Amino acid sequence: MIKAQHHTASELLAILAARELKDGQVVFAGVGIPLLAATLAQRLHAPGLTILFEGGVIGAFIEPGKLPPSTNDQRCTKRANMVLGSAEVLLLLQRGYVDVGFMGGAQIDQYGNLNSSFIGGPEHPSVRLPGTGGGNDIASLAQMIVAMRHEKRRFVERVDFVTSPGFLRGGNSRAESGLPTGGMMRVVTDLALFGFDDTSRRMKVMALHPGVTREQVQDNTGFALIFDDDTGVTAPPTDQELKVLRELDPEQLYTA
Amino acid sequence: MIKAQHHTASELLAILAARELKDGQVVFAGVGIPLLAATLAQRLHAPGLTILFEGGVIGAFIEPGKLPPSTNDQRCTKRANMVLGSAEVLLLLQRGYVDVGFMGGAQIDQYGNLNSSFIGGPEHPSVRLPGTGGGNDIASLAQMIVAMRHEKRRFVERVDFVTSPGFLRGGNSRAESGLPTGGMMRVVTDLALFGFDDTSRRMKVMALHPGVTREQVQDNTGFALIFDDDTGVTAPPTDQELKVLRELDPEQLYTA
Amino acid sequence: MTQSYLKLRQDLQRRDRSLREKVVTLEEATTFVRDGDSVGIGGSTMSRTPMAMIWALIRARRKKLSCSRCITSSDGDLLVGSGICDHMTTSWFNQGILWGVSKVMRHNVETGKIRYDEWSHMAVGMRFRAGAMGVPFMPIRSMLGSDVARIRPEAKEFTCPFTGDTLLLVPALNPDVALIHVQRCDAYGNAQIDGLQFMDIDLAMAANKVILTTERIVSNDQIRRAPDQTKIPFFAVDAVVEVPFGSAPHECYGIYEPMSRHMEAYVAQVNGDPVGGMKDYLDRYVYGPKSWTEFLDLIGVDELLEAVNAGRSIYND
Amino acid sequence: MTQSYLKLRQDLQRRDRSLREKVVTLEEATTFVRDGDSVGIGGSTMSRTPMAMIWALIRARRKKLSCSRCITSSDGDLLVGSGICDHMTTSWFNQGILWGVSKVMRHNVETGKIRYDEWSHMAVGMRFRAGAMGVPFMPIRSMLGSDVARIRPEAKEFTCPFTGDTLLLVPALNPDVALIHVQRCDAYGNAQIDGLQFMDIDLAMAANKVILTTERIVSNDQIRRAPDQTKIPFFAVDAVVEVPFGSAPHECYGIYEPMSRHMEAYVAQVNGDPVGGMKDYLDRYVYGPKSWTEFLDLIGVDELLEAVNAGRSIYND
Repeated sequence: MIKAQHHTASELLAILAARELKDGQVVFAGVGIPLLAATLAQRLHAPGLTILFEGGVIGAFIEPGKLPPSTNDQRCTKRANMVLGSAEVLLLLQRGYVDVGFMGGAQIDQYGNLNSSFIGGPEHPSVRLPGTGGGNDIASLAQMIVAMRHEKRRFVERVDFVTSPGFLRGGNSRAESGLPTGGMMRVVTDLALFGFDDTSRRMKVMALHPGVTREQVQDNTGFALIFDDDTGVTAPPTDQELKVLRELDPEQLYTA
Repeated sequence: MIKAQHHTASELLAILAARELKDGQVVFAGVGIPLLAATLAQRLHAPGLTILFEGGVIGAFIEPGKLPPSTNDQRCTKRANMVLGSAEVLLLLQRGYVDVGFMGGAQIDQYGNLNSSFIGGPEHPSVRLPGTGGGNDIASLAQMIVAMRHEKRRFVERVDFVTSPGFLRGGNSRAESGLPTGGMMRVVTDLALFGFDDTSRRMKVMALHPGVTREQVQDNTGFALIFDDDTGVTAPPTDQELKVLRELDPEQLYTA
Repeated sequence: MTQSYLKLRQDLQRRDRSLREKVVTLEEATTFVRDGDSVGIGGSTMSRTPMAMIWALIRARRKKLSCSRCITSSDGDLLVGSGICDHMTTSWFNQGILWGVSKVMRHNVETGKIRYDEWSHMAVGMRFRAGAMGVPFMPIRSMLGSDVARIRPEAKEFTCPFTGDTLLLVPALNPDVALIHVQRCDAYGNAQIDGLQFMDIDLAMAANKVILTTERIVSNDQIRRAPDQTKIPFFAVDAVVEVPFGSAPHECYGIYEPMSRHMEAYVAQVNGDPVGGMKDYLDRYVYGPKSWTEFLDLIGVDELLEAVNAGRSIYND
Repeated sequence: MTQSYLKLRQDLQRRDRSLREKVVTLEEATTFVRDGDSVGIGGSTMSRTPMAMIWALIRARRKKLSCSRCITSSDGDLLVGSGICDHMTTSWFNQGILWGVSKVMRHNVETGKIRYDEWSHMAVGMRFRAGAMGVPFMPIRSMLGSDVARIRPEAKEFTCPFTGDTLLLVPALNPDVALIHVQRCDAYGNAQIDGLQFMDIDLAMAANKVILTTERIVSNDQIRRAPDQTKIPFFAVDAVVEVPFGSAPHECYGIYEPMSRHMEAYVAQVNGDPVGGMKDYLDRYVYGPKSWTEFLDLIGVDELLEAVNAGRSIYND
């Protein structure tokens, strides 16, 4: 297991998620770890990565130490190529201009469905969460990368409420519901890197982080995981990755 | 009859049409006589008239002697309050922001339907005319004023092709076709001023121009006209109206 | 929920759309909103929120407002915490990203005091857009298959007659009144918006009435010099109020960033006690001051200047 | 006529949407258009028409193009008169308002040489908009009851499930390639458009490929200083060509007005003889010159300067 004193779990998440982004891609990034990871990727290996924000921004370059408090603030537009209406930027997803959607999540299930609306279901919620924002639109219309903390209460067999669709009930149920494109591609946690089985669409482990065991991941997950035959091991964060990340977020706004 | 040496038929049309516009209205004006008449009204009795052009213009003030060659040219935007997309300006009609649509026509029938597409019908046209432009949209969605030369071949019982809908087949046929708003309000020609019967929706004579007889109007019309019981007589163009009109169009671009 | 087209057209025909001055005070502007109205709110999250207008409506003790906004922040807390709004239509309702879940939202929704109708962000936008375009719905390709759609029977699944695709038709949203804050406009209501526009243009065109608050009123001559910069036309606007810092403590693009010390103190206070803390906040910052300027005094000049300095920095090279 | 959503998405995924320089010559740009393509044309009537690109496509002797434009002027004459286009989708097809009916249009349509599909102006706009939004149709309230709709079975009457209203659903139009002329853009294709925008933004987002011609290429830095002035994003653009006077003899907002002497001579020539007159015009002005600049020489510096003087006057007080 990666030594905790070297970096926080959020730093690990941000760095491993950043590696999933390729140069030249168009990525629709949510606030927090996604925004940070996309900006990190841009400064490390993907200088031509185009970042879109929900507030209506195409191709911004976030300034180190000036992370925006949401994706709807003026800081998101710094040195952008284009600022446009919020509906317009979301419609880019629908038209197909976006390669990857990238967001966090409160609760995820074995088919990659995300819940950010209700703990306990909509009729008698024990907690009313903020809701979907653009999450449902992004998850409905793009290939998805999700970054989240790995806890058993967050990795559940069936989410209480499908706010942002993954593969719904697995198999072809996503396409049959009217979502013929997109779907969950990767989930990055502080324990492992996940993909989804091509047929059943259930979550599978692609690589474990250094020092993490299969049992440890399974014990922290509320459903039976599939393990790839050739499950790999992720490379730990490099000094360079940590250095740039900490320049971007010196106050640990998103990486505490 | 108004003495021809005093003004051209087009000048008469422009002046009488201008009188139909009221201060404070929002008018969607086509090029030619409508544009000229709306600008004339603005300079005479309706300084607060807001003129919209199809090219995407709200509240312009056309400069004397600089009439635009179409409603899609930059001259239409001179001192405008807003310049916007063409679809957006047409959608203002659909939303209901416009009081009056104002255009010319090649052929009109007893129900106020206009043809600017085909002489001889679409299968084997003897003449292919330019087509609807925004005419169909304006006539479908707003109360209409039409200004045109009064000739028997233009005033026909049934137009060869309904490009811009008037009252279609009369009665409630317009609303029943999915056009519950708008409709023909006034037709201004060089012979008379017309309205439409509230029930049958057939064209009726509201006022004759000075010196014009009922017979003369009927003889120049290809269908039986209704005459109001109290058919009036229009006031001839005033010196002031002619003077301002000629300042606006000194080269007689639209008033030859 | 979708209004009749004839009713919408009649309401619009009755509005005085002539080119006329319509400058009023913040207090006078509150009379344009009636109890029970549906109110569309411009801006998004902590940006260009019409906070001064919301502040004035709370002071005017409006009742049973049904509010809609694409993404709702502490404006939503104040609307429901003050009791003037009992129904929120939005895609996200929280104070911000950084402070966990709003206890004011939770308290009011979980105890059934208010109704919170959740739609996807794009769906909210397409509902305003349908309203702006004068059509009863827009087709979209999101929300399908999710529980967000399942609990919104107001949206209808539909098989496309051209392609056979499954689409969702979302109903038009035409608020009775829209509250929009802009950087500048003229006395007639021709408005310019710098930077992020969010859904404000569609919202303005969809609403049956628009109250504009503006950092600054400029001359109509200035507007006419660059008519392609006008984003909202005068005839869609019913009242214009000049309110410097009209989005405080939120941001106004290019002019000021959020006032973070005030926001943090606010969040600590209301999340500590969503009823008592909110009451104290309203007493001190909303009911207490004699004017919006006095409210700004309570924020303090140092924090305003800091926000202005950060706000202008977006134009630095 | 409505393309499959999966096909549209796949076509778009295959495009290189990275931030890269894409400046080519006018001649190179013609290779982005293939025989048989559907071609969307920006601007309207005599404004911001991509004339240089059309001129180059005629010289490159493309075949069987199916063109669409909101309002078609002498660009349409040249496209059909040269034989490179056999199908025009538009709301209005003429040389302009002042010169009667185009004999070139009449000759080609009335003899069945080309197909002219007429839609209302708003319908053309809503077809591009549906294409831009990634949905298969838009609902509209015009064309209903008219013969324009009767001879367009491609549009479908529809009863609204929310209101019972009769609406017309017009199918999305996603051209294979769009030709758009702008005042300025950067080498990546981030484009600014001054003044009248017409339907160019929807057209750009709807098309599967975009060729931008521009009066001037500016730096990406200049674009980034005012990102809210970018009207077309770089990733929607596939080729950028710098062509001063690229709309001649039509106008380009704020830069030049139409070159009326050239237009009048053109109209007299082709309306006198829509076949022979057109052939002579093409020989002299399209096939004859070695370059676009040589074509501008034939218009003459005096007429260019006059057009520029008038063009700039829109910014006079």
